[in-house]
Amino acid sequence: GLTAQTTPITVYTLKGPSGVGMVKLFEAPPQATGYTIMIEALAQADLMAAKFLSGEAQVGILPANMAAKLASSGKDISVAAVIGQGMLKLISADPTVRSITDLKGTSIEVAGQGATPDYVFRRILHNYKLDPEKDVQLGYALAYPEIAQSLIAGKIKLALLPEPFATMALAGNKDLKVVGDIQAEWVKAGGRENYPMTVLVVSRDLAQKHTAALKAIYEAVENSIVWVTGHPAEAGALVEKYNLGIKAPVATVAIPKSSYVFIPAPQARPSLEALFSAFLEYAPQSIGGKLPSDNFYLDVKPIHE
Amino acid sequence: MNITIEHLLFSYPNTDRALFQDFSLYVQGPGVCALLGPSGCGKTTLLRLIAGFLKPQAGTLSVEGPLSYVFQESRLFPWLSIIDNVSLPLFQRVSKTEAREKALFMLEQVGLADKAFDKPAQLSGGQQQRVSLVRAFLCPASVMLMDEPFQALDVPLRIQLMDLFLRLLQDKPRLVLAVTHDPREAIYLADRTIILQGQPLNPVWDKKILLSRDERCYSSPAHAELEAQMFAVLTAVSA
Amino acid sequence: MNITIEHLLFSYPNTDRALFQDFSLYVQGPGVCALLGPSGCGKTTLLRLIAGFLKPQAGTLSVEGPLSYVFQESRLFPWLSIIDNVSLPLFQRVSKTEAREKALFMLEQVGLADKAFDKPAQLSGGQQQRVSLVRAFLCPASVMLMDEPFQALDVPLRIQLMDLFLRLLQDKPRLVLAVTHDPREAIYLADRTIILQGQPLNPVWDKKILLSRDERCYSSPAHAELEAQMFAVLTAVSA
Amino acid sequence: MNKREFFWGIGGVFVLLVLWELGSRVLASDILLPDPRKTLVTLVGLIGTQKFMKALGMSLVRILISMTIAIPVSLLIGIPSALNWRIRAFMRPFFLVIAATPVLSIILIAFIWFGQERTPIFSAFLMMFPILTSNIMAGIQSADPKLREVLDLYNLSELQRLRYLYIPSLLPYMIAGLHSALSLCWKVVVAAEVIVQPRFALGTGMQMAKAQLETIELIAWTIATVIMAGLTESVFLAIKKLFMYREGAL
Amino acid sequence: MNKREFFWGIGGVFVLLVLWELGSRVLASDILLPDPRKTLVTLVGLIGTQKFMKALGMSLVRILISMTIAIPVSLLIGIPSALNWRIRAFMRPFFLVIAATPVLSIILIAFIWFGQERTPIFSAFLMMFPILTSNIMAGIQSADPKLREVLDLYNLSELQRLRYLYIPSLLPYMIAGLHSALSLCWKVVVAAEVIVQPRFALGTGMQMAKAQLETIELIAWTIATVIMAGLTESVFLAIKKLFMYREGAL
Ligand SMILES: Nc1ncnc2c1ncn2[C@@H]1O[C@H](COP(=O)(O)OP(=O)(O)OP(=O)(O)O)[C@@H](O)[C@H]1O
Ligand SMILES: Nc1ncnc2c1ncn2[C@@H]1O[C@H](COP(=O)(O)OP(=O)(O)OP(=O)(O)O)[C@@H](O)[C@H]1O
Ligand SMILES: [Mg+2]
Ligand SMILES: [Mg+2]
Repeated sequence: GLTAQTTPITVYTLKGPSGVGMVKLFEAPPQATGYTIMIEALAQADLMAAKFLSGEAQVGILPANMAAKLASSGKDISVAAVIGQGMLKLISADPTVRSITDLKGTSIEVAGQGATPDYVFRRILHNYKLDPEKDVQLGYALAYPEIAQSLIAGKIKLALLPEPFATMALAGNKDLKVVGDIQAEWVKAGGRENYPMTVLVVSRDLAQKHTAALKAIYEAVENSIVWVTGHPAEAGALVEKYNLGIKAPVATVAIPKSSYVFIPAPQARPSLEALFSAFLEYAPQSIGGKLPSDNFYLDVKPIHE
Repeated sequence: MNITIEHLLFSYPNTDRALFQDFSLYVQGPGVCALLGPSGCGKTTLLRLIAGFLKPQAGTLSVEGPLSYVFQESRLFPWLSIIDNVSLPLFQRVSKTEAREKALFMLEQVGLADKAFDKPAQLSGGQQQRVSLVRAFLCPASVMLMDEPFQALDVPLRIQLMDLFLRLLQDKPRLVLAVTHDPREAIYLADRTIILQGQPLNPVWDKKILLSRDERCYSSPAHAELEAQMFAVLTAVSA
Repeated sequence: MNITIEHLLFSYPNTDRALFQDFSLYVQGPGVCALLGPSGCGKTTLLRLIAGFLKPQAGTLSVEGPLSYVFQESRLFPWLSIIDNVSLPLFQRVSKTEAREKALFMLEQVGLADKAFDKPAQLSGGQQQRVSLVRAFLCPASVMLMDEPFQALDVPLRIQLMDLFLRLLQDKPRLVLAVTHDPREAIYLADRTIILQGQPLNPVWDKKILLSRDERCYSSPAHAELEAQMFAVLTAVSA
Repeated sequence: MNKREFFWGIGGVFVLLVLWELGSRVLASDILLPDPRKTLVTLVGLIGTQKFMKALGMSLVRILISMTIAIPVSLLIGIPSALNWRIRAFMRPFFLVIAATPVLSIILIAFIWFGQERTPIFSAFLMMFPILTSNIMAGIQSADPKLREVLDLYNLSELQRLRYLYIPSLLPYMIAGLHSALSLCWKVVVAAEVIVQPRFALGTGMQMAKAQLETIELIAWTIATVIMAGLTESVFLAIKKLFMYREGAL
Repeated sequence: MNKREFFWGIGGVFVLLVLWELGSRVLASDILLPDPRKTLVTLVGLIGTQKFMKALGMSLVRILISMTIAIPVSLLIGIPSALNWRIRAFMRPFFLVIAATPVLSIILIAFIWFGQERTPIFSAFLMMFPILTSNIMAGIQSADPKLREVLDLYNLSELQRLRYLYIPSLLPYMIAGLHSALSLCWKVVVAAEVIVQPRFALGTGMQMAKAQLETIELIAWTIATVIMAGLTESVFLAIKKLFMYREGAL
């Protein structure tokens, strides 16, 4: 007999904080006639990059710089929207450190050498005339959970942490204080508003040939993020249920402090370019050596009213 | 079924003097040729050269047909049962069952049928020696090299095995080159006896033994006389 | 300097019949006691029991004083030079230099001084046998166990070594228990000769040999007579 | 393992627990090194959960699969390499690449080719292969040349040489290699599971515990890993004993 | 390594390059697997830089230190364990913990205790120790019981037994263990360097390249690692040959 042929599409998200905004999709996958849309969480951003490169992934989320890098390597992908902004906090156990200027002569743990927080922080330091090679010492030895553990145990004094680890650390040790406001400092240092961290990426092939599916996914992601920010407790429960690597109570507390947004690509372009220019300054090859071209920013008009 | 050695030159690596220098020997089969000589003169080395385990530095060496070899040590495979050790040379030629049947028959002949499924480590020295004898017997070789094949055996058993050996040779003639230290063994078995002297190796005594079976008996006067002769030569060589 | 064995019971694990059953033996030193018997009757096992390598299942066994042992195989350490192999038993007692000096002296006596710094693999079978003899000689033991110590040697060398051995025993009396397959060796060396029968082990012939040195010579009529007697017993035991 | 051995083993475990207790007192922080009692309670609680049992089972399956792949492959490549200097020289660059290439460098390709369920298996293979081949090669080189001469003499085929000389010679080496590979295997599989996070895996559990700063839970997962390694090792030792017994070496 | 071996080795490298080229064509992505020519150009460029040479040197130093620690420690613990069943049973839990504990579980404690520079050494030790001890124990068990009887007979001391029997018996096993440990060591040290990122380290270079998805550079660093592993292995093989020659085994 005849069976209805549907095209399978998998939406890839990430475990950990980046994927929290999309958690509703696990509960209610996007629906589009003619398509079977599934959702899957990957462990790490570079595994996501590999999925895009091999062509297995048509739609997923990536750190902004990785998306730019993939595009510059010749992969036909575009950013559909920014879905997460950086929520870094400078945390100190040293009462003498009260502002960025006090950092001179200290050592600070910054996880992920060569990733967005590293360059954002370098640019802020630069704005205060602090040379990251001489005036301060940036340590990259530990991952976020270990930095938080060490802060709580009092083994390190200063660290730059994203959510939800910042919240966890602060909750674990009452002596820890937040120093300054990294997001505001970023704007002072030449950034545009809060800097984008995570972007929703789609392959141009999908955008052109499967508009209906893309529209469904695009709207589902937007709705999910709106819902998550509005319902931290319910969202937290879902995060734990779908094994995204954060426990419900932690997620519930961290969601309001994190910046889950949904900014369509055209509007997000200036802030993305501001971030990319920081990369161009410190590590041009990590975004492919130049600012992404126009078609890196998906024209969302056909799917977004 | 002949062994021809001409102008052989051989020395072990890193040694100064040649063990073999212009050494020639021709042995015609079938029959038993016994080799005697002082310890360390090069008898084992000669057998190993003939078997092709060592390469001469000069000279020619020709042997026909498949070889079998009774080594000076028993060289059994410690992880194989006695019967497998013994039937090893046959595995290439006949089926395993057939090889095992033949092996069991021969093991019976040397009084080891009850040890067939033991491992070599469970055997006494003389029993191991018998096993390695049987292994060489079983291989249908036309040339047989033997390095003190009857050592570690008591005299009655030794005579019994030599009789068995002679019977087998009658059934299927071969050329046998047997190293031995016991002149009586040589007299009992051999058609020809060579006494060698070392440094470099050369034959000092080379005689056909033309005694009858009865005369070869340990207790016969002809045996005693020949033994005394050989003993004199050996003592001279040894000094 | 005595060996006393009473009511010994022993069988190897996983075997059905006892090798030793109510076996008793008393050997008094100093002097040489030769043990003869068919292959596989349990001679080596007896020595291993005496040396304490095997534990009897019942019965008592007492030996005094330090032991030395010439094993049936030569048991040399393949990675040690000949001189180190030989001086090993002395390392516990004297300085290394002194041990090596003594070793070199003894190696000279058996004609192996030029092989002192070779490895065992570079020696012929008879040379390895001599090395293991020297190792046992060097150990200042009051009881010496020897398992076919002169095998793999040509007859003149064998006599020469037996003479050396007797000389050494005169200098320093010991109790020697020597397994051999050659009645002539027993006659040449021993003060007492025991012929054993197996299954279970028991002595069928136990005689003091009261010949003079000259009468012990291979060519003497007294020797020949005794040999014939022993041969008869051995043949009877073997059958 | 007999009773007396068990007794001494318990002694070892006890000393280990004391050292751990001391360590946790020195560090004086549950988040760095929780004390053993709390951890054991957590472990017992963990064992009851379905998530835990599934993770354990799947990781065990990965270990077993990686063994069933690594053993024949290393025999198939190691034996010819040991027997023939040409093959050995030719294979050397491959051995080096397999042994020395950090998994990290090829994790993307591994992930694409093997997916998240099989990448840990691949990574365990990369660790076991060099251990097994180097032991196989040493084992074959340990074959007694005197016995080799016997085989030469009787013209046995290559296969028969393997059966009668080389395999028995390499067995003790192979067993030593397997012994270390088996214990390390757990570590390596878990490390890869942490990176790619398969659905059910000890490594996934650990990574989750770690990301949530649940050090007690992390150590509980770790102890579970070590206990599993101990169990597989016991099975291995039992098989080895049985085998040795059958071969008459015991 | 003689000339003919070198020739066959080059053959192996060539086939490896061809496979790589094919792989990179199939994947058709410089980020997944860049093609060999571009990578070699990058490698040559990298070699000139000071950063690279320092990283290479420091990683090599870490390898050497971890060897100089692991070899004596595993001998000191492995030999008594092999000789005495009580010690063996007692040490078994320690062996298991060392072999099976994922580095991830203890990375923080290792970092606190050993610091950034020494954590990779510690982690290499955790991998080498089980390989070496299991080979040492197998080696000692391979000692000929007939020779043991000779030593028993002459009442040699424990130290003399070691010198004359056990050490020579375990040597071939130890060499096999060292061979695999040495190649794996590079992988493990680099993996730990990737995590803790010491100032000068091959792993730090790799991590930077990886964070930027600069696969060409990542693979160039990897090749440098493999080449270094090859060089250290060649030195090892040369020492082994010399040693065997002196011992008269060749
Ligand atoms: N490890 C063992 N396990 C089982 N049986 C053994 C073992 N060693 C020896 N035997 C058996 O015990 C018997 C006696 O062996 P032993 O070595 O004592 O004989 P022997 O008198 O020295 O013989 P030979 O003169 O041949 O050396 C033999 O039948 C042998 O098969
Ligand atoms: N692998 C070797 N390397 C160096 N020299 C060796 C080697 N094998 C044997 N020799 C020497 O060669 C000589 C002859 O040895 P061979 O084994 O042929 O003697 P043989 O006549 O069989 O003595 P025996 O009757 O004692 O067995 C001996 O002096 C021995 O030391
Ligand atoms: Mg010889
Ligand atoms: Mg015996």
